[in-house]
Amino acid sequence: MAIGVKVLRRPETDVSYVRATLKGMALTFRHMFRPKWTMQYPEEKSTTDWSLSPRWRGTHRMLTDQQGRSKCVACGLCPQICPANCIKLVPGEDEDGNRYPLIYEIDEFRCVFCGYCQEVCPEEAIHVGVHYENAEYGRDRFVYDLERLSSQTHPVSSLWDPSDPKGE
Amino acid sequence: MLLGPSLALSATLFTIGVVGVVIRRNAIVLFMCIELMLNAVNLTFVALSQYHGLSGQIMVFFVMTVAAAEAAVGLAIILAVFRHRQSVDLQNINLLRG
Amino acid sequence: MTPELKGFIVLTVVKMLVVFTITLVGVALLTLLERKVSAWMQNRRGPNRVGYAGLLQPAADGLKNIIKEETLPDEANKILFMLAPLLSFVPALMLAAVIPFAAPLPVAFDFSLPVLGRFVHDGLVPMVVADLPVGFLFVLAISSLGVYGIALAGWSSNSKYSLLGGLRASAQMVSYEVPLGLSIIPVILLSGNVSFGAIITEQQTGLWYVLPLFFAFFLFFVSGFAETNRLPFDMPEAESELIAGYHTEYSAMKFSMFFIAEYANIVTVAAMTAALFFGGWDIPFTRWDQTPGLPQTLASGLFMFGKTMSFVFVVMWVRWTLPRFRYDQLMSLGWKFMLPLGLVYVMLIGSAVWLIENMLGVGSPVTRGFLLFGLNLGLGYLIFFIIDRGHVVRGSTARPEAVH
Amino acid sequence: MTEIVFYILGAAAVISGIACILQRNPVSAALWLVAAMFALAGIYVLLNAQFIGAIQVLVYAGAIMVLFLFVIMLLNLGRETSDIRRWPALMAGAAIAAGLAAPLLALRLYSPARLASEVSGSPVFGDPGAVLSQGAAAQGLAESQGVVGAIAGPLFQTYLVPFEVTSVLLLVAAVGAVVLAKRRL
Repeated sequence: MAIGVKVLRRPETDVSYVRATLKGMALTFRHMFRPKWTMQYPEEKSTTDWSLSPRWRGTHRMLTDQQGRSKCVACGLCPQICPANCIKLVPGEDEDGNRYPLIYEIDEFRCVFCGYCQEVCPEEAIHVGVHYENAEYGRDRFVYDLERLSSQTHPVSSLWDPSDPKGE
Repeated sequence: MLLGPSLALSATLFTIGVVGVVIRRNAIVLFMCIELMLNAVNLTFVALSQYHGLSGQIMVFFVMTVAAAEAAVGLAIILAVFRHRQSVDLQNINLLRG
Repeated sequence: MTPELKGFIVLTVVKMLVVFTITLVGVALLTLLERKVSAWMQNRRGPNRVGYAGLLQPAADGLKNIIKEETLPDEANKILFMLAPLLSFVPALMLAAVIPFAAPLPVAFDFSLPVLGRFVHDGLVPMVVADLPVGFLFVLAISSLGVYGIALAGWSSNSKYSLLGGLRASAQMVSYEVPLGLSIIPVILLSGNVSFGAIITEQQTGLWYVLPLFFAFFLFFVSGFAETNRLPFDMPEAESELIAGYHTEYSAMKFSMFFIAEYANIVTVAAMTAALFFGGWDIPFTRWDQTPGLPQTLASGLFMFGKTMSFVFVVMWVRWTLPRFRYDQLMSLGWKFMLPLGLVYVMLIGSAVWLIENMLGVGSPVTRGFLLFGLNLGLGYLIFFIIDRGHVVRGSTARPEAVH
Repeated sequence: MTEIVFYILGAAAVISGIACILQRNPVSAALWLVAAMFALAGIYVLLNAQFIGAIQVLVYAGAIMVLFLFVIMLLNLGRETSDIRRWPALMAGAAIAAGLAAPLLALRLYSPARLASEVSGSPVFGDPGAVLSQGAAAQGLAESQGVVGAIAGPLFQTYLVPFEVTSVLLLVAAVGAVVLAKRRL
């Protein structure tokens, strides 16, 4: 889509500087009494005007099935597609021949939050989350292991708008 | 009131100014030494104006005006010379030599 | 030392303590006020976490600045680099000493201390630290020294941004001192005296000078912006072009010294505007404040504070409204508009005062004030409706001549 | 009291003056000169010339020296080798200093009484107030009209023509400076 740029010729000689200044000052003065937009973050996290988009991509979450086991089948697609190479997956196999992850770790510092892992996952196990409060006291706490990923409870991203999946 | 000491101080400052003009080569510092001499003269005027009426102070007023004019023109000359020579050192400024 | 002299010294010391404490605490609170005002004008709330409504924010900032690391550039001229913040800080505080801040207070005491001896004072105490006979000539002289701090900071840092900031600052402040001085001359013409006390007394009996001398006020206030390096004239800092101009290389307490100096200068300019053009500590529409007494002193001090603070607010309001001038616009505004306006205004007021006194024979300062106010209305129409169009500040599309 | 302050300021002026001519760096020299001018302004105040003191700070320290500083910064001088001349000039300087200072310093013996006797031509040291009445008159004027008013009277009446000539001089200087400093007109 071409961007139309509207070029405005500024008037040069017939414009009054002082009155324009006074108008501007009146405008800023009126703004002093407008309602404030500031969200007082730790106390109020979202308002009706402001909430996270359902397509927001935050820290990951691993979904679990009814028995509380993770849905992951250790297929290896997510470490394969990950552009930041932040997923560490060691697959294991139980006596029935079902694959499951022995180790599943995501280094959230390396992650670029592209959401490819969620998109590529055949079991819809790994998801990026709608979540932004990630503060920790140490760097090592940012390597999320399987247990941590499974115990996250925040909503997961829809990645795209379901009513418009091709983004048109 | 303090006539003698003022005149002596004025003499000292004037001498310092003259010595500065003799021993420095930097044109800007030379101008500053001239300002110092003018200041010394001003001090004489002020000291004597206590006994001879306010004319002395008015003379100081004129001296300051002349000093301001002199500084403006002198510095403009220095700027012009600097553009030619890339230096304000009097050794390198011999444009006027025949 | 006589007991009277000792009494005078005691009073002066008390006044100094009061003035400088108020100034420094006020400056600290002004940094908070500036952030609050900017926030309000941008529909935000501003700092409100430290203390009640953010009142302790300046203390937190100060503490942070004290414990931060002092950086010292390798190639800097060390002595001048250290000296420069002081040189900008001291004149700003010195100015606070000569502005009267309240009605004179009658004080009488007579007491003795063990070692120091007897202290006596009886009579009116002018509420100003130093009641100088040369009045605001002192203010002009000291305010012209503020440029040293900035210019030296720029030069001694040995950084190109600092040097450019310092150069701009010295050119700008020297240029705007001329309209500043010219704007004060009409005030001297009307009051016939240069001391602040006389000027305020004159305004109490007549009109506030803002009416008869509106354009002097205008010139003074605009030049005051330029002298304090505030937006729209903050060319020396110009963070979008020069990083931070003259204080690029400064950190920690030395940096905040520049800030304190800037805010102290704002307070001084605001207080001087109030004193010269808005009657100082005069309480309008009453003669009650002209009889000395403690309540009068307190009330008039409160009024002076209110007037000063409203001008401080205007300074901040302008800062968060107007964009920065381009450098050639700044210089042409100073030399091609404000300087001629100041000269013409001095001549106009001088001839008008002479005409009013000698031809019309009007002696009352109120009538004279209203006559001059009429003159200002005419001049205002000429300036704001005719000359203003494209001549005061060159439009943004008009390019400056190519710099050779 | 006044004397003590005078001698402190005088010493400050002399030290600053010497430092000014010996500093290698032009910026330091300019700053020392500013210090000297400040000391002189203080001395003017002590000598009952408050107006001149204020003007001294305003014009010299506030305008002229800023101009100097501005030019030094503009040319970016100050980080170069010493420009103090070699020994022949130093010797000449010392000789001039000695030759000039000796007669001039004799002025320190001046007192109001001696000045009065020289002005009146009588060999007896009389009462200076009787001969030099103008000084006392000026003091009275300063008290009745204010420090500035006392100077304004003679400046705009007796010295009106020199005053106007000075304004023309300033105009000429301004035009000359612009012509010299501008590369192309």
